[in-house]
Amino acid sequence: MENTLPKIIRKTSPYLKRPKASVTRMMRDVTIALLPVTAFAIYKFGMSAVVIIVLSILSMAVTEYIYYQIVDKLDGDKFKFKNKNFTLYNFSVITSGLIYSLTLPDNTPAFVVVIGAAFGIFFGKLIFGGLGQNVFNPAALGRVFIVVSFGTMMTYDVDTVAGATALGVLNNDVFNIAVLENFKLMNLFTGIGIPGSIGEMSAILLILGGVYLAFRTSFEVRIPLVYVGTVALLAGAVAIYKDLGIWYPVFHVLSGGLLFGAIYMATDPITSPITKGGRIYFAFALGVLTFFIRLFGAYPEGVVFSILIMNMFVTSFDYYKWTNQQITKRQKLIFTIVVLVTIGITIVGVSYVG
Amino acid sequence: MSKKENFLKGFLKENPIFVFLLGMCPALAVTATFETSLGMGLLVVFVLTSSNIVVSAVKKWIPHDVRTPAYIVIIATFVTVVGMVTEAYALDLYLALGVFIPLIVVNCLILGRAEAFASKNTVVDSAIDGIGMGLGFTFALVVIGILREFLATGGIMYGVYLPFFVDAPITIFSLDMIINLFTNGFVISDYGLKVFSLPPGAFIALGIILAVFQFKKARKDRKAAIAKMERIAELKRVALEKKKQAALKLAKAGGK
Amino acid sequence: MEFLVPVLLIGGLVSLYIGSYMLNKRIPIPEECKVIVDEEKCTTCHISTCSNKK
Amino acid sequence: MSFAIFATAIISAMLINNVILMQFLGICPFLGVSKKSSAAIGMSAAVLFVMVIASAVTYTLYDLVLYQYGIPYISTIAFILVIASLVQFVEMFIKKTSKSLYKSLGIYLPLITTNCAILGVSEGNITNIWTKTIPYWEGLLIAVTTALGTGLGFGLIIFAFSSIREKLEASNVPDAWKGVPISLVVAGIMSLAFLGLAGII
Repeated sequence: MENTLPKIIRKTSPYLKRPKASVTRMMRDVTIALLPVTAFAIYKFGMSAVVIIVLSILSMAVTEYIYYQIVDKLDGDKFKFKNKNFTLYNFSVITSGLIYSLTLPDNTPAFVVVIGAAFGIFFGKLIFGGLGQNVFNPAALGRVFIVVSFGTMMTYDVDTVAGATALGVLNNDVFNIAVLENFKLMNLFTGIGIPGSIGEMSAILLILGGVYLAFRTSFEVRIPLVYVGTVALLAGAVAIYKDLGIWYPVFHVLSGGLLFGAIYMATDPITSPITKGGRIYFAFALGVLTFFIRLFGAYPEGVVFSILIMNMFVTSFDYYKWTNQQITKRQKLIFTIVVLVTIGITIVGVSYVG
Repeated sequence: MSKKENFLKGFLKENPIFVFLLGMCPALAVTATFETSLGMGLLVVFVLTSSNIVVSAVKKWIPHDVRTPAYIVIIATFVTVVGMVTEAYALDLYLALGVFIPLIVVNCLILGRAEAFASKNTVVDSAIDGIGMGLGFTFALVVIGILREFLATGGIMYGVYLPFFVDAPITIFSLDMIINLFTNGFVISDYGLKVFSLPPGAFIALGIILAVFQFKKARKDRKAAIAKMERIAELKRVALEKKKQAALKLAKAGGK
Repeated sequence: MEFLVPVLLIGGLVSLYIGSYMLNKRIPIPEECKVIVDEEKCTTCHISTCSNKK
Repeated sequence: MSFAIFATAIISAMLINNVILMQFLGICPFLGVSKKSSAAIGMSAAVLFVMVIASAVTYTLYDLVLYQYGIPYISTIAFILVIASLVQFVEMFIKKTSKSLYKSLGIYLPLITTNCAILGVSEGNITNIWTKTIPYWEGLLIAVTTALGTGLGFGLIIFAFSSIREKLEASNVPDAWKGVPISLVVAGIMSLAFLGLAGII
């Protein structure tokens, strides 16, 4: 029983379908696409952003390097400075580190950054067998780990508006329309004058990077589009039901880490489904979970949590009995019904909450 | 098997949790602190020992066909007794363990020992087996509990749930004591990994411990495999040499 | 005679369990399913009488 | 009594207080029967079925018999006996009636007597629901709904986990972590992710 590997794995797993060379290209593209965001973060937060970014990348890379050196040593190999398994060479670890660091608030203490990075790369990637084999997104895992462990220590810059992020304010009072007056949509769009995680603020730069990735085809456009679209749809339904005006869904889309998560984290080729249909359902579920956590949950932001939750169902989406590149009429019908039911549940939930 | 071996086997060689993976539910659920782990372990020692004694004493009268139902009834009786005693003498522990006290009934360890050992051995041996296995279980729980409590708070407390021997809760060990030799007013528990007191930490902590066990076993197997390979290679070499020499001799003989 | 209630109740439940256990044992497993029973074993608990372990 | 109570009970039992990830019940089948997806589905169907019936029966037994006669202290013995005989009856019934049903679900029934999820949910219903002074029928309905949610949550997680595990079998996990340790870490990460849902209800 131990030796009979299910055949289907070889057919469905993304890492076997994509040639290794394209991983390097893809990872390099993601890093390039993140450069403007990084530059903006450094421009806005100065040294603290630099420290966080450098520390994250360094601690991820060092953890991985030490791990592989130890593994080689235990295997009885001689010490070589250049380790063959080390993924610095194909940008993978830099991408993970950069994405992780950009989701952090600017006042995160250094030791928290290091612990989260080391935990994320070790438990998210190394023990699963390294690049291409991980089930969970290492950046999301590291981020969630420190949110749960050190949630109180990760504060946002206090000089800006009231010291809380837009979603933080919204978490206390879900349907507070006045919040929009404090957080001008223009500011949310450009990222100037609002608090937040260092890389998640400027919507326009994030979208720019996404467009670049889409043109380089290193990227699955459906996931971010469906993800953001779902959140906008549900927020729109709530806005109509509670009469909150047209800007409420736009506000939900622009604030918090939604764009960042949708464009750079959810699209990770290793931890997202491979079929067309699977990707759409995956992104839809992500949107629903994010919106529900934002609206009803205890945490103000749900992007990383929902990415981590959906990562565990990726292999189920790829389950051979229902994987299919074609989307049949029946699937379309079921999907439509599910969307309508979700909107219904949202409205019912909202009517009970407020 | 001598009595001493019988007693000691449960600690490492046949440890119920680390080796046999029995009773994982309590090993994850009640090990948030050192004390709850110890309390749960002691309850299991009691139930396991008494059920082992009773099972081995009445094994003659239990028909072979209905032994599982009979064992379950015996175990459930002792679990009820233990639950009531805990509620009377250590209410905090009773509340902290909650549903996991009645769940001792369905702990695979106890039924497994009753079937595998007590139903075949004498009363004394079964009692020793019960105590040994129970203490092995306790040992495993305490190891997990200490690891989790230490990672979550940086210290080990005693006296919150178990009111015996102490009047008020005391700190058995804490990193504060060491750190405060150098600085003042440092509270390590502010910097603890709170995840380890929550459900995810239970899974991860037990996973780490089991990985250590498996790592050691894998090393041992590997070494044995390498030694075997070397021995085979050596034998092959010797055989080959012999063949060569024989061939050489033959050639020499042929040459002449 | 209050103590009779729990005694009778437990006695009744025990006999119910043993009765159902014996009845269940007497009914054979359908022929085609025997192979699957052997294949789909549970690997964790080490109880020897578990009918999924033969 | 309204719709909201049942919706809350089912979502809370299924996702927020997930039986495996948050309450640690049913870890044995979670680790033992999750190597193949088909086994995971059969097991969770069997658990769901028995769990719903068992919580209805035990709740009724507790409310109408044990409490009325002042003997709630024997609940542990009574519950385990009821569950065990229930499992036997269900298995017997399935054996007699349907071969296909026995193939897909019956072979997991013998594992269920010692499955702590069933007894755990029955005991939990008493401490969580029965203690709220509500009428018998309402309590019974909430207990059954909770059991339904718990069973569905069990199935959801065990299925997702089994497909992850099929993938892990094919990837080169280091020797030290292969098998149970990596499974526990995956479960831990799942549980970490599910913490994000806290407070939705």
